[in-house]
Order: sequence, then structure tokens, then C-alpha cells
Amino acid sequence: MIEITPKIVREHGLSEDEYGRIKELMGRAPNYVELGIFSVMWSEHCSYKSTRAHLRRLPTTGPQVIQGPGENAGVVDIGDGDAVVFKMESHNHPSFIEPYQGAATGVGGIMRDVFTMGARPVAMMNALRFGAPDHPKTRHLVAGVVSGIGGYGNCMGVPTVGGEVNFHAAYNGNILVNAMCVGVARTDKIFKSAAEGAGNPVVYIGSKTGRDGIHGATMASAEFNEDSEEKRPTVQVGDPFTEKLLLEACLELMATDAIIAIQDMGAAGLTSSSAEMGSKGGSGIELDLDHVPQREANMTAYDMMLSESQERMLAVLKPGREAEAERIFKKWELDFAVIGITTNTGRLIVKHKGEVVADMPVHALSEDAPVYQRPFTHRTPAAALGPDDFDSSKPIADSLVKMMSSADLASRRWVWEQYDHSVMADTVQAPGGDAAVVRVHGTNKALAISTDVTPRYVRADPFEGGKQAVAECWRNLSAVGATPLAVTDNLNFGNPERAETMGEIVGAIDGIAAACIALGFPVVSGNCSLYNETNGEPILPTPAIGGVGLIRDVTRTASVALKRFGDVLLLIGDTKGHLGQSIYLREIDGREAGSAPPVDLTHEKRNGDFVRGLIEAGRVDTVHDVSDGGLLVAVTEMALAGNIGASVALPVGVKKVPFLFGEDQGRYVLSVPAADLDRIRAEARAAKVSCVDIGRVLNTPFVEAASASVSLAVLRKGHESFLPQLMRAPS
Amino acid sequence: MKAAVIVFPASNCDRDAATALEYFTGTKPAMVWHGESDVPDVDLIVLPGGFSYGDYLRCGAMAAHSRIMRDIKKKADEGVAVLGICNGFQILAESGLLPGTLLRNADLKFVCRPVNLVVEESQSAFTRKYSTGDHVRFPVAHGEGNYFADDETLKRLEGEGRVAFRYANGDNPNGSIRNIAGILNEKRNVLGMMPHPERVCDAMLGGTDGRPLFESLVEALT
Amino acid sequence: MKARVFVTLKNGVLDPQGKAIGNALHNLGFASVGDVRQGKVIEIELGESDSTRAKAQLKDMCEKLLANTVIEKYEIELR
Amino acid sequence: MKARVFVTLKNGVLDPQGKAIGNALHNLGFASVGDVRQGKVIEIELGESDSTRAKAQLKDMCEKLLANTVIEKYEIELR
Ligand SMILES: Nc1ncnc2c1ncn2[C@@H]1O[C@H](COP(=O)(O)OP(=O)(O)O)[C@@H](O)[C@H]1O
Ligand SMILES: [Mg+2]
Repeated sequence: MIEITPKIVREHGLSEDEYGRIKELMGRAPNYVELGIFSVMWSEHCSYKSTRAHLRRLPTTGPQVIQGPGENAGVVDIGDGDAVVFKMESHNHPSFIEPYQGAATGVGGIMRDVFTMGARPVAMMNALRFGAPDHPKTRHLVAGVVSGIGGYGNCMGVPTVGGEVNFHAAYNGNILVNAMCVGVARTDKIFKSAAEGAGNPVVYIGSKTGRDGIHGATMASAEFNEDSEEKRPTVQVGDPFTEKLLLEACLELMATDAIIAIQDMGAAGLTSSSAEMGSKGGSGIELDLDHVPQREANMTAYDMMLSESQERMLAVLKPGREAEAERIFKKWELDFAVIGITTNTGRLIVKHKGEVVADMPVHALSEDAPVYQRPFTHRTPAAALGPDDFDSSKPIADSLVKMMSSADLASRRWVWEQYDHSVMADTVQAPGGDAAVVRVHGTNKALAISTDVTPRYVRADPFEGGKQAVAECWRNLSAVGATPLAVTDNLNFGNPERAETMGEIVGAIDGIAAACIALGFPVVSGNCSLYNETNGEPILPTPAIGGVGLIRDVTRTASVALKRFGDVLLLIGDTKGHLGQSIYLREIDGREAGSAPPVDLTHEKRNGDFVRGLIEAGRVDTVHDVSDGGLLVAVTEMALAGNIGASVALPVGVKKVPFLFGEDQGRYVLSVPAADLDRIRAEARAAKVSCVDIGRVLNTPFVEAASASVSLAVLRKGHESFLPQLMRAPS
Repeated sequence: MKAAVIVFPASNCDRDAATALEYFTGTKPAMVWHGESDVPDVDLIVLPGGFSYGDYLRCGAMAAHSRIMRDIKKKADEGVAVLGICNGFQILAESGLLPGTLLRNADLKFVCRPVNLVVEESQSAFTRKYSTGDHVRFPVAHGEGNYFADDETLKRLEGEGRVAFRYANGDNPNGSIRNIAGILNEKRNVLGMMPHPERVCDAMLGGTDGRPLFESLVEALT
Repeated sequence: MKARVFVTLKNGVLDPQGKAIGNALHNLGFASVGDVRQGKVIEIELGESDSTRAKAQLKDMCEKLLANTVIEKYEIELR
Repeated sequence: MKARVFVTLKNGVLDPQGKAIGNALHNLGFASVGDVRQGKVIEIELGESDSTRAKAQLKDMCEKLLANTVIEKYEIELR
């Protein structure tokens, strides 16, 4: 037996205090296997020890919510006995070390979280953040991550329908790979992870266990430094072929009533799945590792309990149903083994080669994990720009072309064309619009999905930035005519043991909570990824929000593409000309400065409800929200998508640059037939919604504004060439 | 017209094919597991898209040895119509039912986008509702769709009017030789194609150019 | 017995992957790199002690599955 | 000078391709087939006549590009 020394405790990422607490809970010193089990269960990744106290402030309920946070994924009612099941998760550290496999296994992991609930995955999203485009690692990382996401998702036959890509030097040493999976289930066929009852067989299904990613969960919770790249911890290799079989086999088993509980083996594999199932079910679990299907010889109990081999599930069956389940898994050529039994002792007992190698209270592992009130300081939000504190000397046309071709605004086509976005034959809106729209198979309704966050706003003001992320997501869903239902979040931050970073976390959570409450947009699942920093340089605070909305009649939706010459362009929402933290300021002025644009949640809701109402009534089919880059960028995106020109006329008395490029929140551009103009304006007035006629759809292929005019061809060339050029190997 | 869709491990367009077939025939096609020994008595056998066996080794290679393929070869010889889409095309090529092979896309990347195609041959059960020379737009979604065959094979294919679809000039997504997107066997009862007609049968999903293909089959095989 | 099977594209069949690797090596400054081709190596453990029989079996595997002889050639190595 | 570089997954790293090939060979009736692993072989023409220098260069290529040593190992063969 290996002796537990303070050094071993440290290497397991446990503090002295935590070790003391473990001894107290155990009533004795843990052995090596037990220490390993505690270390992963009490890691930041599994226990949320730095954020748990704050996450409680997020609203998680609502009439539509069937299952909030706490299960593998959130579940929301979408009527007719159908439910949508979704969650977002990060795979940041592994993707930096091995971009293809890191991203691929991230996709595989989040899919398992969704189908373990009984849902068939119907859509995937991915929110990616890379370092500066000219950083020597960036191209390699982008190429690997994108092909890894495609490699896994495409093989699974689940369309990848949208996401985000940002570049910023703050991610040079710590990229972010957040993947979101959305599935559809029947409300009376939702599967949970509580292993209730004693004497029920615990079964292992899927791939064999190898020594993959041992200590992955603790790695995901540790800060990077120069030599972690040298140490290069093992990264798992994904097997989407096996996962596809696992998906089909699980759904086939779920169609029977043999399952009591089921849970995927994600981070911390067998350990966390068994401990969580036991803890939630208020039961105990006894495992005999001799029966675990093993890929390698001489695996120890420690290896097996901590392995993060992919494509595995743990289930508790009703007694006597083993043979039926085994038949299904054999047909799909997957491993199946009864490896344990539930008990009423409340203990996790692990046997190996006839000996008890771990015997610990299940509660101690999950419920009794430490919760920290880490000290935090709120930084003073960045000061607002002065009213004329921007460069107005550059011609509008040049600025527009430059912005449209810039890293954060350029087309993401190079990315999404590597993802199968039309498989399953229900993708109504593919990537490129505000929100993806995916029909619920065999029905006339559809789901809208969007992921959003603007990290530079969150850095300038965590609270406003948190609000803005939720508001933009809600807005993107509204822009396609969907009623926003609920969100999942993926909170990516630096080291929480730094008071300033902790302040960002607290501020962003408060902002998210405020917006979710005001918009009736509860959080039903989420994930935290902390310690995203290298050599003390944290990433931009990046609380990604993934939202899902419902379109009741899929024939009534809107897209960004301009459709008709002669239409009037209407701007919904107030424009003050907020240039702080804008793309204009960064790309044209070369500065990242000023305050984040504030979000007025009352206006936000009013404007969105108004726009959605018009779409639902079948009166408006062309909408784009105004976000990064401001009004003229939004109009240009609409023109490019429809391949029709547009002109923007400045209202009298406004300053050009703030009006055209300010990033005020809560706004939409609508393209409506001129004949409807008066009626819509009257309705807007009645609804107290600002609605201004700002332009026309042209019959010439130009975007015009403030006496500037740029051809669509020029705009398109710049817009479409940024990523292909970046990714082309220098020759 | 009675149809069957073959399901290989990790087929993933099987449901899409079935949905389209049901729409055009009014009845659900038989879903046949690759491990079966016989395809039921049908007029059309569809090998759907996907990643059979993960596309490991070579796409379609392992599926080509599935037990069901023996009966499919026999039925194809007897004249039963066989349609292979995407991975289905790769399986047909690997199993020798169609000549040539599908290599990795020339730019080494998976590609999913609508492409413009030219219907080269309307003289077949699959294409009779199109006219030769029609331009249609189908999506592709594959990493290995780069059709390749030796000169002699190409000469025969072209000489015998067996190139059913070509990518329109300038819109070849994968480097296929002579822009070949879909080919027929000698008896013209087997068609393999990389683009996905089943994904363009519903205006809501971006087009209806795939409908004549299924309508052709219904007309020819009923 | 252990065997290695090499499966490579026939001469004359375009190898974009090899070309891409060649370019990347050039870009990294490896100026002396000429033609690059990429193939597969498949390592097989074989419960067979007779090397003639092993070779025959491996050849059979190549013809049936491991290589697509329309475009690929193979080479067998016993070790 | 010609070189072959073999890049294979490290022992213990899951090799889904090898596993699937092994299963397929079994299903084809090759009962004596045990463990199967798949790797890459990269054939490189090198304008370099000194074999020590060639080896050093190839090693450098492997570390920098040809292998991801997190999960892969490599072997160099001069011919
Ligand atoms: N990683 C990605 N994968 C797939 N689609 C993406 C990805 N990144 C961006 N997109 C798509 O590109 C479009 C533009 O993205 P973005 O500018 O972030 O949209 P918005 O500002 O409306 O949130 C969206 O349709 C989005 O879904
Ligand atoms: Mg938008």
C-alpha cells in the first residue's frame, strides 16, 4: 500500500485543510485509492467549490422547467408531451494540449450528458475562443479544434448548427472550447441519475476502461504554467463510432422500462458516476472492479476508479432485467457487465481481487465537498468615453470594409462548412443567422438556439457584461421569432483564488441572474471552467450563455437575409451611440477602452416581445439584431446574406460614427414592405417601443450610408477571406 | 414502390432516407440491419449516408463486407434498383458494385454546403424526371468524396452515359475527377452519388431539387 | 507473431495529404525535404507460428480488406 | 536519401481504428488475429546525404509536426 505523505496529498490538488476534513469524514486516514477518489470528487471541476455559493443566486425555475441544474442536463417543456434537453460544457485544457482529440471528446462528453437523460441529440453548438490571429499557435489550434468538433459531431449524425468564434490575445495560452448539445425527449421518458433502492444491479456499458486521462478532472482545475506543456498529461482519444452505437443502444434500452437510473461516465469516470448516483438516490453502491471491462493488463483499482476513458455509461437496472439489457448492447457490439449492486448502507464500497480497496460514505464525496467563500474585489468598471473621444476622421466606407473583414466580424463560413449542419433533415436555419432553427422532427414546431457572450464587455464591467450575454442570447432567439425558454451557461474564468478574478465571477453571475430574472429566462444547466490562465495571465472573463427558444409554427420565422427591393429598414430600440468597448474603437481607433454598453432590461424585453409578435403574426420575415459592430454592420450582414443592397439614412442631428457603429443594446433591424410601415409604427408607439425608419432595400448591389457607398462584392471579399487567409499555410 | 433502407453501424442518414421515402411512397420503408442475411422483397434498396464503422480504415470498406451485402449484390444482379447516397456510394464502390473509389477531399477538409450539379443523364430510373442538362442544387456533407477512377474506367463511364451527375463547373467541392458526383452501373439499376437528394425535398430546408429523383423512382418502379 | 502491413497509394494516385505535409515541412524550414507520401501502417498480432502461412493469411487480409487495390499497394513485413 | 517515419499511438492510448479493423478481420474469418493497431507511415525524400544529420532533421520534424507526442510515438527508418 502506498503511504500517504503531504506531498502525495498536494499532488492530488488537495489542501491541508481539505485533507484534514477528509480524515474527519472518514474517521481515519484514507488509503491511496480513497484519496484519489476524494481528489477528483473535491476538485473544482466536480465540486464547484469556488462558485457553488454564488450559483445559488441564479433563477432556475419557471412553469416551463421540468428539470433544472443538478442532473446531467436541463429539461424544458415544449408542449405536446415533448421536452428539450440541453447543456453546455467546456473542454478547454485538453483542447489546448491536443486540439483535435480535446475538442472531439468535448463534443462526445456533452452528447452523453444529453442522451443519458433519454433525449435524442438534435443539434450541436460550439463557442470557441482563440488567441490573437497572428499568435504562432493560433492556426494550428483553430485547425485542430474545428476538425475535432466536426470529426466527432459529423460521425454522430447530429447537425452542428451554430456557435461563436472570437480571437483575442488574452486566450493565447488558454483557448476556450465550449460545446452545447440540444436533444429532444418525451416528457414521460426522462431518465435521471438517482440510484434509488437496494439490491439493484449496477451495470457498465460502452467502451472498455483504459488508463486514459487519469486525473483529467484535477487537471481541468489547475492553472497552466510553462511546463505543463512539457509534462503533457494524457489526453483521451475519442471514438465517435462507439459513441454512435452507445447512443442507439441506450435509446433502445430506454424504450423498455428496465432502467432505474443512468449516468454517463464523464470527468472522474466511474468514481463520480457511482458516487453521484448513490448520493442522489440516498443509497450505497458496492462495486466489484474485477468485472469492469478492461482494455489494458494489470490495471489497479486506482486506475479504474479514476480513468476517464470515453464512451461509457453506468446504469442501475431493475433486478432481473440484466439479460434483456445485455442482448441490446451485444447487438450493438458494446461491452456490458454487471459490476455492482446498490445497497442501503450509504457507503461506496469498492472491491478488487477479493479485497475491499475503498470504503467511504457516499455523502462525504459529493454533499460534503468543501464550499468556499473566496474573497473577492469588484474592480471599478472602466470609465465611459467622452462624447467626442473617438476618431471620426476615417471615411465610413473604409471603416466598414475594415470592420467586416476583422477577426471578430468576418464570416465564420470556413468553420461551419466543416460541420454537417443539415443531417437529420430538420435544419431550417443553418449557421449564419441570429439563431439556428431546427424543426422538432415530425412536427410543425421548431427550436431556436444561440450561444452568446461578449468577453470584452465582461472585462470592462462584469455585471453589465453578464447581463449583456443573457440579453443578446434572448435577443437572438427573439429575432427568429422564438419564445426564449431557458439557458445553459458555461462560466469560463481565471484563477478564483485571485480576488479580482473572483470579483469578475461574482459580478458576472449577478448580472446573469438579473437578466435571467427580468427576462423570465431561467438557467437549467451549466458548467464552470476556472483556472484558465497561463503564467498568471487570465483569459477575458467569458461566461458563455446558450439559450433555447420555441417556435410554435415553423412557417412563421424570420431570417437575416434581405428579401425584397423597396422594403423599408426599421430600427427597433434606442440609439445613444455607445462606442465604449466597441469593435469600431478597437479596429479603427486601435483602442480597447470605455465602459460596456448598459442593458436596460425593461426595454430589452419590450422590444423583443414586440419584434417576436410581428414574426409570430406572420407580418415580418426579415430581422437581425444589432450587436458587435453596430447598426451599419448589422445592415451590411443583412445585405450580404440576401445579396441585395441597402441604404441607411442618418436622422438629422446625429453624429455619424456613434450612430452607425455604436453598440447600444436591445436593438433590431427589420425589413418590411413599405405598405406596412405606418401600421407597424403605430403599433410600436402603442407598445412604447422606439421604431425609426432608417433606410431602404436597394436594387443595386451596394451598401450606402452617410454618402458612403461600398459594393457588396468588395464587402463580401473582405468578409469571406479573413478565415481562409488565416488558415492557409504560408507558402 | 416498396423500399428498404440498410442500416449499418453508424449509418446516420438512415432516418432521413426513410422520411423521404415514406413521403413519396406513402409507406414506411423496411429498415434492414446489416447483420441480416436477406433484404425483403422490394423494388428499391437504399444505402444511406453516415459513417459506417466510423469510416475507419477507408470509408465503406468494412460495411462492404457486411453479411447483407451478399444479398444486395445478388439482387442488384437481378435488376433491383440500388441507390447509394454519400457513405452508401462509398460502400457500393468498395463492394465493387460501382467502379472507382472515393478518396479524401482534395483540400483534406470535411465539407458541408449546397453545391450546383448538372444532371448528365436523364435515361435512368433515378433521373427520368429530370432533363439532361438540368441544373440542380443539393447539399454535400463528406470528408471523402473525391471520386477517382483510371482512364479506361472513365472512358467507359462517359462513353456509356453512366455519369448521372456532375458538379457544375467551378463548384467541385472535393476534387473529383472530371467533376463526377454520381455514377450508374452498367445495367443502370445502381446509382451512387455523394450529394444528398433526401435533404432537399422540403422547401423549408432549403430546396426541393431532390424531389424529382424520388418521383422518378416511384414512377419507374411502381 | 507480429506483422506490419504498409498500405500506400499507388504511384500516379494523387496524395494531397503527403503534399500538405511536404508543404508544412518546408514552411517550418526543412528545405531539404523533397517528395512526401503518406500511407498507413497496420500492426497485427497473429496467433500463427508458421511464417509462410502467416504471409498467406496477411496477403488475403490485404486483398479482402486492408487495401483497396484500385488505388493502393501493400507490403507485408513479419517481425 | 529516403526515409520512412512511423507514427503510432502510444501504448495505452485508445486506438479506435485498430480496434475496428481487428473486429472486421475477425468477422471475415481471420480467427488468429490478435491485437491490431493502426498508424501512419510517412515517406520522405531528403536532399541530405549524411545519415546522422538526416536522422537529426527527421527527429526534429517529428517533434515539431509529424507526431503529437502527447498521444503518439514515432520511429525513424533510413533506407
Ligand atoms: N464555431 C461556430 N460553429 C458554427 N457556427 C458558428 C460558429 N461561430 C459562429 N457561427 C455562426 O456564425 C454566425 C455569426 O456568429 P456571431 O457573430 O457570433 O452571431 P451573433 O452576433 O448573432 O451572436 C452565427 O450564425 C453563428 O451561429
Ligand atoms: Mg445576432
